[in-house]
Amino acid sequence: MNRKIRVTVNGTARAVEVPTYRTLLDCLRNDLGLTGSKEGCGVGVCGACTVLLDGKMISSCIALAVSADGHEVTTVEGLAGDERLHPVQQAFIDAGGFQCGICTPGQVVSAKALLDANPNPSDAEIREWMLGNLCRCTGYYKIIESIRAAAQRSRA
Amino acid sequence: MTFTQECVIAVERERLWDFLMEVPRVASCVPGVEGVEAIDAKSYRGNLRVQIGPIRLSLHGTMTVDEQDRAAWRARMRAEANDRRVGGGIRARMSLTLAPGEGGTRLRIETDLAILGRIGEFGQPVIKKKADALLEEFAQNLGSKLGQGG
Amino acid sequence: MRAFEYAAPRTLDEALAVLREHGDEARVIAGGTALVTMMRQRLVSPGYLVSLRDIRGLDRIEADNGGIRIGALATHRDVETSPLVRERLPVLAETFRRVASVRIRNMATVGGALAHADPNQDPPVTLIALGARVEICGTDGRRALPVEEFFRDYYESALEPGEVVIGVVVPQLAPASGAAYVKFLPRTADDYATVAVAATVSVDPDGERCRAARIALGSVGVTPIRARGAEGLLAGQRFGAELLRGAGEAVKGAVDPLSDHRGSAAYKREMAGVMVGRALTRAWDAALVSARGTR
Amino acid sequence: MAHRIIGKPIGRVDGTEKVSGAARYSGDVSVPGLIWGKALRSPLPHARIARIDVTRAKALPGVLAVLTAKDLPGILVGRRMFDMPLLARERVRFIGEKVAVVAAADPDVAEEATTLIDVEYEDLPAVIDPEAATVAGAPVVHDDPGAYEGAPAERPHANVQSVLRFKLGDVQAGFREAARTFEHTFRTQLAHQGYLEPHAGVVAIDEDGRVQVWASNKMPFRLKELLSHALQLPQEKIRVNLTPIGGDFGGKGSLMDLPLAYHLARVTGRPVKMVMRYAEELMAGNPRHPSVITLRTGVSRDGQIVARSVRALFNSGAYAAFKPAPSVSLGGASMGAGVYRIPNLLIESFCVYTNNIPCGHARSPGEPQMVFAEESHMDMIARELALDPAEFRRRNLLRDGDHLANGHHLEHVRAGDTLEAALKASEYSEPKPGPWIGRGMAMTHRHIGVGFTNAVVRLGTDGRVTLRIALPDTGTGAHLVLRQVVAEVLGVAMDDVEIELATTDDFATDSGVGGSRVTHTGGRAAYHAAEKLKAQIEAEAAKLGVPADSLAAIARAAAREGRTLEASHFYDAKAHGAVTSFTAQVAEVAVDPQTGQVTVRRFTTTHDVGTVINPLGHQGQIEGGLIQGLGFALMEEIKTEEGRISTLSLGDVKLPTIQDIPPLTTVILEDPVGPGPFNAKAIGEGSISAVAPAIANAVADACGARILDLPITAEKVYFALKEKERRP
Repeated sequence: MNRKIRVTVNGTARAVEVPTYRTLLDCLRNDLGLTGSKEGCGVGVCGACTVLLDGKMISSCIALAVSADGHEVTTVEGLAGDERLHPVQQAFIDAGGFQCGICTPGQVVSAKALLDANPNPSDAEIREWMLGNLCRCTGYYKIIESIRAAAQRSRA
Repeated sequence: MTFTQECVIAVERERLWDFLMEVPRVASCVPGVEGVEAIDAKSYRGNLRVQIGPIRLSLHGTMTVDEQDRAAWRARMRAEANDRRVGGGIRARMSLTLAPGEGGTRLRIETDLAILGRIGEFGQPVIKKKADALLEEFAQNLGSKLGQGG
Repeated sequence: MRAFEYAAPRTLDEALAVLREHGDEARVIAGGTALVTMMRQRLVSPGYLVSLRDIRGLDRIEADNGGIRIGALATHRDVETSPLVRERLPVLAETFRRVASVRIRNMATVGGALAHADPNQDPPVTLIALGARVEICGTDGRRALPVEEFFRDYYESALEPGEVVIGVVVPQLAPASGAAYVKFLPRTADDYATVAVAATVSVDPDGERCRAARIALGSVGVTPIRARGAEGLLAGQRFGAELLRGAGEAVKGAVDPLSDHRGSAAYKREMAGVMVGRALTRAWDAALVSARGTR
Repeated sequence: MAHRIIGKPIGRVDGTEKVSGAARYSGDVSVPGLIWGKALRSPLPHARIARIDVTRAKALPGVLAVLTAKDLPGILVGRRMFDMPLLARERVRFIGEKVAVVAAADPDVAEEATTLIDVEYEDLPAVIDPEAATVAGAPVVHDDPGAYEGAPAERPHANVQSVLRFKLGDVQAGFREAARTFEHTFRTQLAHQGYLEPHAGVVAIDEDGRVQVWASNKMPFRLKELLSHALQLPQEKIRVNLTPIGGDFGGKGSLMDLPLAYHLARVTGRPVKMVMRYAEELMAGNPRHPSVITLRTGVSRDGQIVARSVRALFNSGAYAAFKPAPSVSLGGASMGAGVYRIPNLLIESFCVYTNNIPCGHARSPGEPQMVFAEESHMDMIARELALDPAEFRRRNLLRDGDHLANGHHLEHVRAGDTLEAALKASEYSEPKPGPWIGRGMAMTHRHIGVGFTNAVVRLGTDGRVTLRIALPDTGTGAHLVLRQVVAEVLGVAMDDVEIELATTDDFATDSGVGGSRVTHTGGRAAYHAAEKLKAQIEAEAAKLGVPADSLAAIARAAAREGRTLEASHFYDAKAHGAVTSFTAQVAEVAVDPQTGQVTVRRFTTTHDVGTVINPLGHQGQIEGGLIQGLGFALMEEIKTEEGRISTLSLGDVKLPTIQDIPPLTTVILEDPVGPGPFNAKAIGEGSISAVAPAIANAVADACGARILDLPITAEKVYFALKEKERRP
């Protein structure tokens, strides 16, 4: 019960044949070789698998690959431009917004979506938007600082 | 997890006892049970179909009567059943006691139920609730069947 | 997950036909947050999946007879951010905002969540308090029923085989009325409620007595419930601590919670009483503001 | 001495890879021909395996191998005590124990095949409760644990894995001296480390028989030794390749599924990847031990502690295999003495076998449990004595020259300074802003880790420096610290030092990551290697007559003569007991009297530390540990019912979210006396353990409810308040 799907991933059109039961996350990681998105909890709670589907954050671990057919997916690998990190990525480095890094792809994808939607978020807005991205290393303080710094940098 | 159900069935103790000790007939009072057949004098096999929300279980297994003590009006049995599709099963130990009750016989069923494997990932509280409801229905069916003079 | 057939029809009729054809083996998928999770856990293994995502027009949120009609495919985030909802029924936007995280709200649909019939969800509680109706469509036609009658048991709804939820219609609040949703989260901010209460209160023109109230609770049993007993106590009464205590006691008697990781049945029962008081107080305050506005 | 680079808040060296998704964790490793392994686990806590039938599983299209214990050698594995089979043989001892393993090219097919394996079990009586496990006649989990390799000799009961004892003075005599004696019992919950990367590993067997391993394991050399033992292969046949680790917190030091991946690779001839689902992590990871701890303290008339006895029972579950310490116990038990001078002390700690999930190490193994008990006990005594808890602590704090429970003599004791700084920063003595608000404090201290580490420093012809190490990156920022150390010594810019990761082929041994050791051991190895290289550079410069900072020219000159300027150092840190780091924390909480809900309004954490090498990373360690402590205090719990874990997802085991963190004040007391490079100490395990007792003490202060068992849920506080109403 395989199906051929066409997905634009990080701006590139891709066609891939997958079993219907393939999650979008496994499709990205195993079929397309994009291992930046991670599987943590596997039930949509931790956010390590966050990608953008048509610009909106989703949990790719509980999305079927077939449901992305004809849509656009942005993963962490698609954030940086040529040779240059996205301001959110740079801010996470400068402000210590990660440690082990396993949740970081999901964090930066979510933070990018936040700043796209709201370039000047308050701390409360950052906390509300980022609620679904768990981090076990940082205690979140520096994630908030990173997003604040990225917002500031984008405004400058 | 353990539960206790009690109900009064409007028949005398001897009649209820005799009914209860005939496993295939009793099993027909359990909602969802089908195809019960004897393996030997003490054990039986059969299926239990049960739906817990979106999860449909088809449990296939055995039941063994470990003790029938008519003098004490007590019987013990155990059931083991598995669902292949979901990957998991149940184990239950049940103890039935009969005592005189107002207007009939008081049946007390004590159950110690274990949920095995993946089924448990759905959430034990729900399953407990379901099992509770199932046993309650069983007691009702029993009552009505015997009440009908069955 | 186990292998299954997948169809993504473009019309509702087509979807219904596929559902009828495949009977018990088929399941409807919309946002998939609940279904795919259970499929991954192998608790549910449908042979056929019918996706509603490609059906046009099912995601509309529109004005309807002074109230709002929300299409089944609208996501939780759509409802939360809808200017129409925010303007006419801010309590509904607020309720949807309390569901999980933005990411899950982007995925989960209104119809999918209703059909999932999980008694721990937020939206059904407020929908019941607001007197909303679910619209259901099957091959034999359409029907609608109050949300409070839609939930039948743990994860079981009134949907018949072959039927799908196509929308929910929420009436506007009566004049001089207020509504509130209170979600009690004693553990983490992203949890399901330990107890959730939604209440609407209408005040008399004098602003001292309660004309009518509706109260609904979630996470207190196998379905979300409406607390009619407590509602009855409130009608025509003067608002105050005494009345709230009475309502709380009535609710405690009406709920039948399950003990789980979010609290024991005994604790949830107590909290149902406390949260009803809080929800009524907030709804009352909002009703007074509304009454002043109308005067 | 002023430093150029040490003490600067520099961002992460591995940053680009991690923020861009390029970092390859072990679960991301892909090699040609890769297939997937999945395990079938026991549904019963204790049972005899009567029969296993794999026929149907093997017949499933796509299945490449199905293995059960009879296909494997009867090896027992462990980190110190070897008591765990690769797959259950004859008997299962906990729900989640692996019974069979399947390989298939598609992970979903492998998973499907596990459901087609038929296992017939015969129930055995199970023992779930650790207190019940040690009474006479209790069901025995292992028939003869003393026979296991690495088993401690002392065994008062067949279900006791290990006994750990600390003694000072004469405890009985001490109690006779006491004017008053207090005794309290505390309990702590089963808790997962909470790393978001489940255990993952890839095993590939090269054509020449070499076994290549990529694993989420922080001790590559120990892993090689353990694999050599488990696979019955010489060590040189095994190569562990280093990958970043997605969170460790003590949990990533065991073999986990690697031996099974090897055997699947062996029988299929394909590389095998095994990744645990998070549900498997929660039922069969190696979580933090639950505990039952009783403290008894004798106090003199003037509020001095004169004697203390402590009895700790740690529920270790079905196997001792996950504990790495030679004692097969939890060193945190020694914290029963707290940060106090206790002349007469007896601590006895027991790790107990039960038919539960086997427990292992978690950040500060044993300490959050013991410090919760000990520091709650301290406050309860202070309250009974009508003393301010700060004052009671002050009277008993450790001082220079005092002994720790483990016999170490202490120097540079800053317990008092740390406490006073915390009290000041938290405004502990100020009036409280309202009713139902309370403040509570707790203290702890932690040693600086020891071990042995290699470093090779090489000067490239481009003038850049390469630091070669075999320490995996678990996310603590250690690689950055090591880079800073090298840059400082050699006088080069940070960007001119890069890390090159070695494999286990490249050094003889290395103790790896863990136990707050890397800044110390790795830092000193890097420091000495860099010093040696510096000497070489200076000698070359003198020979060439160029300034010593003309690094590229010096390196090129050496290269022309066929030489590479390179220096290595193997640093073996011996136990350094004289210096520890003190922590004092103050929580301010509000309790909702109607619901029992506890809100942490503000939190103050104060640390007595050595030289801070990287303030950004240092603070990150404090914050991360603290929020783990907060989760342990208020939210997290793996719930079990008769050995069955009922919280099998992160939707049920709640880790703190970004909205659950309190406003935080950090106070750093820097005192350059540590054994690490530039007199650094350790920080990774300093902030976690005192959080729960600080909050428990604050809750008691706010509302009078004393919670003796973690986590402090709203429900527990609510019913404690009800109880108080009933019996004031």
